Amino acid sequence: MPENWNSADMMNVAAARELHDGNVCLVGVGPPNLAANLARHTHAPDCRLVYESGAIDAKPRRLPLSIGDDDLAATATSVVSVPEMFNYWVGAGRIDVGFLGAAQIDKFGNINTTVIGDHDNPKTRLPGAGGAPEIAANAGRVIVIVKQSTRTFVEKVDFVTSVGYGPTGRERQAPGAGPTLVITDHGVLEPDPETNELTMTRLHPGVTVEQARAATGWDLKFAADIQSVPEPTETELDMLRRLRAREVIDA
Amino acid sequence: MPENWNSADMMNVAAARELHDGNVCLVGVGPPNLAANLARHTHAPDCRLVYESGAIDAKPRRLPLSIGDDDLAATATSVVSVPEMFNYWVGAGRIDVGFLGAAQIDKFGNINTTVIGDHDNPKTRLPGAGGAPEIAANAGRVIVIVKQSTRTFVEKVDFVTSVGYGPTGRERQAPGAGPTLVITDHGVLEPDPETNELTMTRLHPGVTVEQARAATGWDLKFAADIQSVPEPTETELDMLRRLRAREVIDA
Amino acid sequence: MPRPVPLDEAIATHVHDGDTVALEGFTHLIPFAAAHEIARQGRRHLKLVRMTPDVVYDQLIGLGVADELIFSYGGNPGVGSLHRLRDAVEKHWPHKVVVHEHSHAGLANAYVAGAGRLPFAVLRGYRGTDLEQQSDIISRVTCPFTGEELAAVRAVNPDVTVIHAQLADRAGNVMLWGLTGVQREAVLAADRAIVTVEEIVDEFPERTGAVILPEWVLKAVSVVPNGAWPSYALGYSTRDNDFYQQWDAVSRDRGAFLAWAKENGLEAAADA
Amino acid sequence: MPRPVPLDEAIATHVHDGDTVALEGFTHLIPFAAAHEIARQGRRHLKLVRMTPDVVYDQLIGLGVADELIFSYGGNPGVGSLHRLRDAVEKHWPHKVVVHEHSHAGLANAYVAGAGRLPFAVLRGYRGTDLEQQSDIISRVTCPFTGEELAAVRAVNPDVTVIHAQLADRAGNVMLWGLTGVQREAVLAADRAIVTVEEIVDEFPERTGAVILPEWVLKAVSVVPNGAWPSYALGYSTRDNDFYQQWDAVSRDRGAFLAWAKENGLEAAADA
Repeated sequence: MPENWNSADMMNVAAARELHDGNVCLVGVGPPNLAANLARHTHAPDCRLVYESGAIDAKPRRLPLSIGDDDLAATATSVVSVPEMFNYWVGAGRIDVGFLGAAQIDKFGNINTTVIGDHDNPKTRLPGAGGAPEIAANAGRVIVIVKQSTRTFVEKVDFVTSVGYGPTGRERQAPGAGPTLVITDHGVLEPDPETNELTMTRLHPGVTVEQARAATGWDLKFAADIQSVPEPTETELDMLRRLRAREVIDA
Repeated sequence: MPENWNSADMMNVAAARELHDGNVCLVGVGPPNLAANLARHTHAPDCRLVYESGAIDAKPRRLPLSIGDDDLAATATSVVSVPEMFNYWVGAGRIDVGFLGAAQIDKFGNINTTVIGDHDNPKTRLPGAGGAPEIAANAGRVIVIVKQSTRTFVEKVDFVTSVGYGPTGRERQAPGAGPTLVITDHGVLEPDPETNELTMTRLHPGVTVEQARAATGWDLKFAADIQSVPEPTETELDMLRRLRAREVIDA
Repeated sequence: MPRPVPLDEAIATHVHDGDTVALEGFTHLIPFAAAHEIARQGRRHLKLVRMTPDVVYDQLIGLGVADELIFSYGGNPGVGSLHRLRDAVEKHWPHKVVVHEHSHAGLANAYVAGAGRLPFAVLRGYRGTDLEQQSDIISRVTCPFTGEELAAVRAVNPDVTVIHAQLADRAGNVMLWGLTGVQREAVLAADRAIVTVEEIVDEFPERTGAVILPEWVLKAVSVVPNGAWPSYALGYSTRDNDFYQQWDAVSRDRGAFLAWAKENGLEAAADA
Repeated sequence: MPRPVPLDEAIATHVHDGDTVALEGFTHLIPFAAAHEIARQGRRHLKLVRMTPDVVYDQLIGLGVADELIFSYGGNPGVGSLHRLRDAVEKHWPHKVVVHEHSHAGLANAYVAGAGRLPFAVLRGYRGTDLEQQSDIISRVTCPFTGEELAAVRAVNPDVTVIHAQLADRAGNVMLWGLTGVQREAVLAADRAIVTVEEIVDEFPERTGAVILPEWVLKAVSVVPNGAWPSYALGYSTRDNDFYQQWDAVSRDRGAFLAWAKENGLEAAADA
């Protein structure tokens, strides 16, 4: 791995590249926030950022720390109530791209952000659902951003917070297409067109098949024509640094 | 009947008197609009007028011609959307007093404002339901304002637009108390505490029991201790005239 | 959203024969100019949706544009009947119009469900009324927690919704204020939305109670000053109550109505 | 509504042991000062409701105020875990807190149903998730028109809702703007509502996106400048992101937390 970027940078850059001009993107805290703003400040200046706090078409001048930063309301085209956001915008299918995180994910893209262990007596209490279940159900495309490890990539999630393709990959009934991409620090997984099993289709520069397999808690499949993700450009890395430094950036 | 007022004046004045300071009143077009504003400009300056168009605490400077006059939004404490008005305010039971009109009303306070004749092939197509069914169901007290005649006071309404006490007076299930008063140009009717049958409890000055009976399409009952409605005061009549002339009045 | 387009182009592109069309605006901001353009272009067999048909649909119905009507209050507010609506329902002139009727609460919630792309909405109402006989649009559901039975209404999702607003900005975002009625829901429930506006500004002013609709939920914006007349646009005009009162006489009589249509270049549409 | 009252009087009068209490504000306008007053007065056995428990409920839970929690996202936004919440759920310190959890869409709609005094709300969500195992608050209903099965959530109707807002006027009407979250619904769903405000003005300014709540749906208004700190009030303050980040260290350790409670006059409440 080169010296001027690391696997977390690559993960964020790869996620940003999936967002295109005109896309309406529901942005959550953490990596999705970074990826969406990176896209807006590089190749997709006309992507539309929607924050579940109610800000539609937010154009934050610097990276917001929370989804409720004052800059979001101040720069949005429209600010709506939280019920309206979930009923008229998320639930109605007006979101083209939803980014989600995960504490655990299984081979059919089902996600746990609720508990490790038993729900009523958990080993680890996680934050919970937030906007994820309805984003997972209703966004046109769902992109999961998560670091790959045997702790997160598990055979069976302890709790299904958000449905991907269901327990056997064939139970999805929701309007959106489901998790079409899972972007990790190792590469990119996509559901197999037949079985919906998450399959590694791209590897980040310097990552090997063996490394990816070792970081996965199930017997990971790889695409026959596995591709390599182009490494981050100077432009991408520069903007990533400026966003992380919370510089004020003109759109 | 004296020369300076007529039965329509008396009807409006009697309706206005039922509105008290602090009451939240849902105001519709026509006589309710006149009665509510009369109350606000005479004995009940602190009654709260809500218009189904979305204006909460409207303080119109002159009598609005429609429930959507610009003065309503301009003087309201808050203006809400029509869905919010019906869901969070009317349906939630936040209205103390709802005034309703009627093309037909039966002895159990059931109201028709939809059609005379058959619904699909009506003799007369009336305006329809508007806000009435939910006001009738959910307002704390419902006051019906209607001129009394054998055409309007019927044994059975052609179409139940708004439910009073149901077909036999015993079917009411809604949260509000139902039509607690029916104010006509002849006097005032109230539901019998036992049977819910509308019973004449007060007569306007100069109106006889015989006249009221003749203006009713069922065998009208009268309270044993039937009262006389006090005639309009000069203050009431003066304000009624100014409202009808659409004078600008300081609250 | 494209740059603002002329109204005739917006209507020609987006409103087709047989469409379900909602023109919304609760007394305030009624899109009369757009309605006349729909009639002028000779649209037929529309299923019209509006909480308060008002004079605007009385005109369209008299001009033969509509086969069906979904509504909740069909009067001329503060004046009396809508005579063209009555003539169509009672006497089938210029042809029969089939009505589907709600209460205000019912139709408002049908738009709410439509805006959320839900098939139905729940409300406290209707129970025991004869409106429930329209079982294709009004039904009941039982609360799975309490067992209480409540009313349900079928969602309304117009093919096209048309509204009038005060402002658009250069990007095509739209702002309306004052009594904003059910316009947000009607626009978001529609497959395609057209907005006529009083004017275009560089930046929206601060306005309490304003609704802002982003350009990407709209198909067309047209600048039509006074496009709500004889209704009004708060801050730009006041309601022409005289017109509403005079309409009573015009609409009472088929001949007077046809003369009005001719005078206003709408006679081609009045083919009854 | 009475004239503005001191906050301690408002809390003493309206918040009782065992109440279901919602303190709302989605990142913005979180009523921290009112929360601290509730703790200071030693309230116990509360059923707390909030979409995002945030640091405000982390504090109350650590102080032993709550027996139950209804929520939808229990993290320290942009920072990490809510350690007091985790300690209560995982280790029962200072005592066990029973959680009832929704998605944001679910809890938002539970407030919507509560504001409309409906027993439940319908939404597109939850299906196939393990959240559905909480069948006392999440269930399904079938559309009577299409046969489609949808999610249903039980209404939330707090005994008391507390919010922070920018302004009240002399009559006690309240105005808030910026991200207004679910506050309108939380107030209208409650039996009693308390509002802390930055200041009182003679007349409200024009503000796009403002929510105005009439005084007659409120029980008490208290003037508490900066009452949302370390959250913020748009136009008055900015979010104290440093405090949110520092909270992580304070809350990780029971001793550090108890020291914080003592420093802030909340030690009487921390009786664990």
